[in-house]
Amino acid sequence: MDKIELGEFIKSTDQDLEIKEGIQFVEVTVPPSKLHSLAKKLRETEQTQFDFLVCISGVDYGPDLGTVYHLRSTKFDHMVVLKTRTSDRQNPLLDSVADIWNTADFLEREVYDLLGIKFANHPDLRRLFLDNSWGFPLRKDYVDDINIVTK
Amino acid sequence: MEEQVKNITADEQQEYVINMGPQHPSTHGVLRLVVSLKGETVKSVQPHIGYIHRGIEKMCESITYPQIIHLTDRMDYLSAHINNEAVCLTVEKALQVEIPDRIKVIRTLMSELTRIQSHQLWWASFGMDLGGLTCFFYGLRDREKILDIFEETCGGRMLVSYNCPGGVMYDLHPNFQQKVKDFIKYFRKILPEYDQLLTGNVIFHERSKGIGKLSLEDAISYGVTGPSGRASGFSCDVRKHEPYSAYDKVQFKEILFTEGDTYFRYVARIQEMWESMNIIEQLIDNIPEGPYAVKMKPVIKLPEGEYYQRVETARGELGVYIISDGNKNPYRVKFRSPNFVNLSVLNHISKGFKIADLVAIGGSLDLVIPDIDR
Amino acid sequence: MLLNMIAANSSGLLSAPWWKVLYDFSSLTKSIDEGLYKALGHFWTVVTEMMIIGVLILLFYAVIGLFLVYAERKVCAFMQNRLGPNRLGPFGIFQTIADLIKLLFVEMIPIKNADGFLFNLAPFIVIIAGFMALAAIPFANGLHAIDMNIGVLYVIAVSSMGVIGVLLAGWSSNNKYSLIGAIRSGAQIISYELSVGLALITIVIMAGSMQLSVIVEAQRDGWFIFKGHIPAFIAFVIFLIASTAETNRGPFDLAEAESELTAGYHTEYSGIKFAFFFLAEYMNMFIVASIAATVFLGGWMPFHVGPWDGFNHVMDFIPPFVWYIGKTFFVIFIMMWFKWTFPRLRIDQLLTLEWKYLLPINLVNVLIMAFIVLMGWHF
Amino acid sequence: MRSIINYLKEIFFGVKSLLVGMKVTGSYFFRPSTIVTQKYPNNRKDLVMFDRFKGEVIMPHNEKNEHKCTGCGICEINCPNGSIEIISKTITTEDGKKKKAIDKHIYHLGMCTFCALCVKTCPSNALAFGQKFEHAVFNRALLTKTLNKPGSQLMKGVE
Repeated sequence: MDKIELGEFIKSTDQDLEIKEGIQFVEVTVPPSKLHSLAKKLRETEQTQFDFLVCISGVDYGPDLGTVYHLRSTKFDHMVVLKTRTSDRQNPLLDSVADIWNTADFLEREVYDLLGIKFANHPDLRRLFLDNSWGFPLRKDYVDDINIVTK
Repeated sequence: MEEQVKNITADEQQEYVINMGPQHPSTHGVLRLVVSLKGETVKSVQPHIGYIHRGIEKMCESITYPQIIHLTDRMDYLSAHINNEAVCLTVEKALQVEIPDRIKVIRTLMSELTRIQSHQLWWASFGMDLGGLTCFFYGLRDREKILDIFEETCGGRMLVSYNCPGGVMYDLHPNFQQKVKDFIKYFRKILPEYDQLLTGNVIFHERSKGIGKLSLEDAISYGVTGPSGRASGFSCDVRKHEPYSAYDKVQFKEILFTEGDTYFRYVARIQEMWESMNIIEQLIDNIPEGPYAVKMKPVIKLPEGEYYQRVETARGELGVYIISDGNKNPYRVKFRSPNFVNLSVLNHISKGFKIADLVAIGGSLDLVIPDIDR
Repeated sequence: MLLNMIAANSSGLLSAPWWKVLYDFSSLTKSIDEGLYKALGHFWTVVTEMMIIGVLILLFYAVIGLFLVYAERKVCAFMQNRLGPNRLGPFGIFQTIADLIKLLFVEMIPIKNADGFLFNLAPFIVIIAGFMALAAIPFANGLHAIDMNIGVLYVIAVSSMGVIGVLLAGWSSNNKYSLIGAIRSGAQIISYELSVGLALITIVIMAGSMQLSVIVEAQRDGWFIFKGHIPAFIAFVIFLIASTAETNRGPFDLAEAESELTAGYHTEYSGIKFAFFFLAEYMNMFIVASIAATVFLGGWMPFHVGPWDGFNHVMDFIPPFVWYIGKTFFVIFIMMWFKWTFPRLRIDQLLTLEWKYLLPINLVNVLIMAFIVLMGWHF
Repeated sequence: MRSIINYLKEIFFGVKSLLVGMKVTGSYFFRPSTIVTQKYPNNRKDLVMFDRFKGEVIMPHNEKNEHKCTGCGICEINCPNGSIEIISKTITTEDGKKKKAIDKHIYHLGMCTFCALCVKTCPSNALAFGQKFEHAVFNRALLTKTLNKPGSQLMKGVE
């Protein structure tokens, strides 16, 4: 399926989704509550079969925190980008997709470590690179006077 | 505290927990594996990483695009050139710069040389993991010849920093073509020796066949790419699926196996060296004339948007995801590093094998720790 | 007393030509023995002789150990396209002496919660096992500390004592890697002991004696490896493999297994105690190589071909000690070649190799050899 | 019977593969001419680095002790690690104009990652890469270098 077809197909499954044709991929913005069900649907539907989760990137959008999922189908060679964001900076909570793709286990731990986004139903959510006492360095409001030197 | 002690089951009490690393000869860096053993059989492996986490993604947010390139060298230092190329391709894609053929061919040649030298070092250290110390020296001896070629053209041996947005830093050195040809001639003669020393060896067969089997479903689900994934039959070669640089102009075959054990991960890499040499031979005589770099603006600003570029490093699929807000610094850079994802499968495939097999499996996944930590 | 015993064994050579007398150490040892006897009496003679032999063996041990470390480094370097040690002295020959001096001055790190007594005892057990085995080896005609009539048995028994030291070292270090290494080593040495013994028995059947000097003497008209047809050759190969395993070397260095267990049982040792383990490894290699040379390749006996008298005469001109050292180093070189070529086995494969391959072949081999000897088919 | 033949076959091919491996190492052992070791400190004299080798950043001076650095500070901006600091001063030229010139071009070798951006972007080609690669010192302060030589001046004709 090419970009337009894919966008229309995803649109047809759920009218509420915000779908944008990006420069490279179809970008689907989902509310956090629908993330897990949409991901499962994309993985299991015959026409899409997104069986390869390429990467999860956590992004600090300023007021919001969000994650970006790059999905790829090894059968059809098409890609889709899922985006979700939450405005709760104190206790951001998203649904884990680790039960759909095993690789999400580590990728979500990385996002949790660097941005502090918690994932519900994650099998083993621990810090990965940093200490428990460390802040969340990829947030834009992260301050570290000792380790970050700015000219 | 007392309750915790009570909760430990009889099975857990018999577990013998050892720390492999951060300083351990077979982890090739500062990877720490907490291994639970029962006798010598591995029960579970928990990787603990972050010993050289430098925050490259955070650093990228405060520097300009040309400056990012020298940081990518230091992620996967064995495929430094391919990492550079990934960032450059992303920037060029965002700016919609048309890249002349000469640059594409130079980049492809350099990438393939990088791939060969990375696999040589992997072969060397994999042999050493299995106890064959001689492999280590043969691998390094041959790698030195490629590093000399790099040094002559790029000025650096390992961390080349040869790419820049819009092309490469310097033109090819006049000796480059001849030296590469000499190397290919030499290495075509030497590579069968690798097979004689290790591939055909009965001890090596015993140590690697059937060890750490990874099925195709698991390979896709865990996102294991590169030669490790292709040994399981996961067709994930970005050079084939989404050709960049000059890969659409050359003929090569994607090495695919179905068994997915340590032996076939090994064979996949050896075969890739042959394929890389084929690619180089197709290109080395037809380097087109032209400029070695496109003139770029002094300050590169990416238009607002999101850009994703995938390239095939020696270890798998590297993804560069740049979110730009129109400034000279990126808003967010994310590197999808192949090693980080490949590491996640270690626990799954090494369960039930011996501790010596864990070393072999870890070696066959070809982990580079700075790329895991970033 | 001791020396006298040796002299008695080789007294049949008195009518031999001059070079044989010259190369025969028995007359020398006999005269020393008699001189001491006259001067000191029985008790003090034995004490003095024991001390002389002890000092000689100690010196020999140190020299051979140092030389073997150097040789190993050079051999592996050449196999790996390197130069090896090349700075200290011509071709770097003083490198190992410098290393030894460094090891002597290295701080000995005390290990917390280690069993101090056993921890300190272990390297000595390993070293003493090597010393004791050295006593029974015939270096040349008459150069023999003690010539027991059960020499082969004694050597097998004593050389396997080193494993106690290894086990103690692994246990007392209070280190998980060391313990795994020690347990591996125990399993390995106990299994391979069997193959070493059976391979030697194959030759004992042929020689009809367990006394090492008699075994050497029996190879006067040809070495056993040639005299014994194929079974002797198979026994030699098995002995090589098994003894490599027994010395924890080469593809069988699971007890140390650098890439798996950092340094195995001697992970926690430093300084001179580490040097003891290090030297003991090379000494054990020397001992098994010299047993292989003595039993299969004729020990100090020159290369003789039955009826060719002229050829045999020429061979006799080369001193027996040179023959012995040459053969030993040939075997050592093969063992080094193994080590620097092959990847390491896994512990279960190691035991499979012993119990599924070496042991059955060995038993059949002993049977064939007995049959050949009974039929008188050997040369 | 077949199992015995297989057993013997296994042994035969196993031993054969081991001998093939030993042939490789053995052949190198008896060919010392293939040795690749360089006796490094002894061959310093004839050890020539490639001309593009990135040893350290230098500022070439001509025989009149003149350099090309105008003190524009582009290298300082482009350096990703802050390993270049430029201290400029104001001088009066012969025709009475006040002009900005370089006082000290400070280069921290210990922080340099040899990305070549300073050399590449310098508008007057004042910087280059030196071939020296033996940078070990006992004091970290020695790694901070002043690239312009004392008393040096801007080369004529370079703006």
